[in-house]
Amino acid sequence: MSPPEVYSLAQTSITSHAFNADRSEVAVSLNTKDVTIFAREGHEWKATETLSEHDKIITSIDWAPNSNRIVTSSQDRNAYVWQLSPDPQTGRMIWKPTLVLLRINRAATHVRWSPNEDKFAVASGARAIAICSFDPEGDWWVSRLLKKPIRSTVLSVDWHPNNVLLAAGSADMKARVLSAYIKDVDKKPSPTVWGEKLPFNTICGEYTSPTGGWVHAVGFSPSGDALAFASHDSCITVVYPGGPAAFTIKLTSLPLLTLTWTTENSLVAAGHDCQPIVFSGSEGGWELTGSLDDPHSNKSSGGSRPGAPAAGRLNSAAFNTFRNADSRGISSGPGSAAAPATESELFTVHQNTITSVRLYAGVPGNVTQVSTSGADGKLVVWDVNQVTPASATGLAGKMAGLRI
Amino acid sequence: MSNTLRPYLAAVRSTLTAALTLEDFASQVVERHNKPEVEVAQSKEVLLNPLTISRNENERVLIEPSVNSIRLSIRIKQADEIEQQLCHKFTRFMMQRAESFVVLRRKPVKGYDISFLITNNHTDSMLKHKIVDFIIQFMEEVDKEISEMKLSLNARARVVAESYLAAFNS
Amino acid sequence: MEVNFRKIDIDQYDEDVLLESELYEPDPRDPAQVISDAKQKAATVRTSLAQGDIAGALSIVLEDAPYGPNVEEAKNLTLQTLVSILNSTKATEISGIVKSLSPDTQDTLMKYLYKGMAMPGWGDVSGSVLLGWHEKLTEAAGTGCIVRAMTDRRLV
Amino acid sequence: MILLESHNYIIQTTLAEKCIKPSSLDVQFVDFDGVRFRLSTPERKTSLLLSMNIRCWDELVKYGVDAVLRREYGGRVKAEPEPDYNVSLEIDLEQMPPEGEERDAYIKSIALLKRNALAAPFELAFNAQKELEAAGSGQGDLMALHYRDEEVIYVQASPDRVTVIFSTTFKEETDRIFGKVFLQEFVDARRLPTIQSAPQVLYTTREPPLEIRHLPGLTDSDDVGYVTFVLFPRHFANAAVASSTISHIQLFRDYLHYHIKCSKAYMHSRMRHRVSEFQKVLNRAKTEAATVDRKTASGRSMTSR
Repeated sequence: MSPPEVYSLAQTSITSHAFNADRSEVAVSLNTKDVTIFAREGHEWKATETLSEHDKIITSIDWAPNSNRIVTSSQDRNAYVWQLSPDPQTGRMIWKPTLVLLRINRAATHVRWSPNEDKFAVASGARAIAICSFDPEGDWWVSRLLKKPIRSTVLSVDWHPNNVLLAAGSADMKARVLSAYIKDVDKKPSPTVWGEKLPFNTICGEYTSPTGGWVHAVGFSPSGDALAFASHDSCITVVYPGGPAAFTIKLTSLPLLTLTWTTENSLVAAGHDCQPIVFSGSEGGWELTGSLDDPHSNKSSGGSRPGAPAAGRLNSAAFNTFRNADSRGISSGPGSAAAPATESELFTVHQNTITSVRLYAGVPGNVTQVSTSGADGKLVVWDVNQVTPASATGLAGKMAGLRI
Repeated sequence: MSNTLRPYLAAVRSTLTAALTLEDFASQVVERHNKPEVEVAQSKEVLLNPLTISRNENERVLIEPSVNSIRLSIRIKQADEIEQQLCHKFTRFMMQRAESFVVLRRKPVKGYDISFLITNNHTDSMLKHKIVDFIIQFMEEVDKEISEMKLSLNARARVVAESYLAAFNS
Repeated sequence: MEVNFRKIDIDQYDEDVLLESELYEPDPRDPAQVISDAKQKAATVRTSLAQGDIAGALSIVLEDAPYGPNVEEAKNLTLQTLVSILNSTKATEISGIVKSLSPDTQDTLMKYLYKGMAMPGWGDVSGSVLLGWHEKLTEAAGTGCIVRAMTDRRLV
Repeated sequence: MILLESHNYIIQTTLAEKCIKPSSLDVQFVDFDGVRFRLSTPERKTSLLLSMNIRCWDELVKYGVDAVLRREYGGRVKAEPEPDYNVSLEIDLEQMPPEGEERDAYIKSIALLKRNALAAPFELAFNAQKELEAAGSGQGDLMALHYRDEEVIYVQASPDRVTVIFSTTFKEETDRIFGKVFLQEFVDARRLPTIQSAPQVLYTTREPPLEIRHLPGLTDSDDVGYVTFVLFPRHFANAAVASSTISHIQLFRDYLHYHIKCSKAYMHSRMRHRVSEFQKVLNRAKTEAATVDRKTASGRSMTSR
């Protein structure tokens, strides 16, 4: 049993993270307008580079494994594609930004490369999704907008393995499957369970959770034949259009914000509850299996803040003790009276909302490890097979039945 | 603790925990802006149903959730004119210091004595469950503080009156 | 200068704006049907209560509870019926009863508890009874159930 | 200090000092109820002039203040007061009694100038009561003393009692409510066996008591309170008791407001403490980064809000 690998990258919130192909580097946004690239050095991560071009908070990062390009989206309404190329003066390899004309007038909220890495989709607050593809003649990225029938901010997107279909979750309570077919880029796709003829902007499905809630995360199963989405009503829904059926699991815990499939029959999702939760099932039904986090093994709460020491020359243990007593009214010495009885502690690895869960090791359909990052500044790698059963964690989710 | 105070605070705690599920959300209405949606209220779909938790007509909490911010307003128990005045003084004293109480709103929502505005910036930079602790502790202590202030006022008044009148005996 | 045009709510002419009515599926029943259903349920509930079947009574009243506009009368009747069930339940039995309810029924019950608390002093609504139920229901159905009371636009 | 003292501390200390080491002097100072004093040496170092300005002097003259002051201070009262003042006392330091109790008493009596001036209507009323009691019926004149801008003391003698009514205004809502709490305690305190011999106290807000209801120009407002003290003959049975009763009752209004102010100050310090405790609880929620001391370019600490 290997415990999860926990790295405290920062004291601030991590809004997004993306690893490179061999997992030796990770690009993160620390709730700022810059991307920081960390490189692995033994058991530590060292910040090596900063990509600065955006002028508002970066909302999402994706790193294409094969073409080694990074795409970033930001609340400044722009997206940049970053590519390693030699500096004309020094000859050193640097990340060179290319601005993408998205043609949207509100924040860009989420970005993902398509499986073939020849397109990417940018979700936005302009009630639209920009599908960007490279135009070799103009030497730029051109964007086409998916607009109808989106009625509110798009919060997340996910590509179907066929490089054509796109799932989108938005604040108008809907999860949708749309066609992002671009004539010059895509070959004519073969028919799928979602439909046969798929011109650009075809709506192949529109789903909602019965108790409402913004759709925070969407994800196609590895085969692309099923769609899972997490909504703000603390529900996760798995849709089988071929079935046709949708399974909704009502959680007893807080809403989920992010999800990733690990096999055709299981997925990991995480969010405001601060722990990655495992669901499994098939066309016959779905259930909550358990958590990757074992709250009982983390008795020493992460709230004691080990991790990166705070900067400053006055940072001795004694100084901190007195400073805490002064500003927080906490006497932390052993044997001293504990904090008041109303103090609560979280016994999870993440001490704040998890905003992103991504595939770390394995291939789609057979994922062995996932990585999570969250508002507590931690990056954690989990073994997906070490599931603490739901009964031991107090988690529960009941299937609210099958809807046809 | 009286037996309805505990479930009251428990209900506020669980409701607040459920509402503190905020995320960064750029305005859909104004370009390149990021505003507390619960305050601007221009996009219906990002506002959630407001919930009230009440012990009785005079003690209640209103939680108004939205995608990136929540407003929590408290009506503090005021049994008489004295408690009313003390409560007013106390909440005003705090609200004048709203700058250091980052989550405090400078004005209470109508019908309530004090309001807090918690945004995703607060839940990102602070631990959510500790913010909940703060609100609960505030609710507990503010009642206690007001009754203690009232007691001390009465005690002082008694000593003052007795000493004055006793002096006529000499 | 004429400034009245500033007071015009231009958003109502914006075809992109999302209307309240688009945020949820309307109740397929017409208002007259809804009120007659509610009256019928109130009668059934009285029978169940007489037999001491509280979980059954709750399931009846919470099933297909009225929601949406134009059914205020049915909503109030349902709340009144529900409050009568809640008030007549022994505190020690609440925990077992809420656990036996289906997730959908739990969600609807939560909505009604908040509705009741927003109307202190209305009818037989008692803050301490509602708080007692709220505590037990939260133990059984979690904060997720509360989140759904916030997200579900089908207001009871 | 719970009870207020009726003599003026500045007069007392300054005189004591000047007796030992005379020097030229010109000071102006104030006492309760807007009373102004001036202590100076217009001619020579050993001859001090103490002048007092009091708002209701004209009324006091009607109630015999001249006689009272002449009784207390004899020839030291100057026939012509200093301009801008109502009364002046001449104090010759060379005529002072020798150091010791005698001199202290002498100085104290001068420090009681304000008290003595304000005693005039009370003395008048006490005497009137004796006459009415002998006559068996009748009612003394209602004496009004506009000792502050909006506040008045009324004194009236009856055959069996002397009624003293204070009208007082509360400028702030808090003062009004606190005042109510205090006044209620004055009413209730008399139930204690130890202070049953104290004067009876009644109070009303807005509604003036019967004795003065007929007067024109009473303010009709919630901010006005009326406190009635009923003094029985035992409260002025002999000169010593009467004198202590007068000293005491004169200061009632100042005593009340002084303690309301003290209570407010105490509440303020309590709130300050409680709010700083709340601040600490909120700080516990902040992660380390939020509380780390950030430095500005000049090296000063930035206060994180």
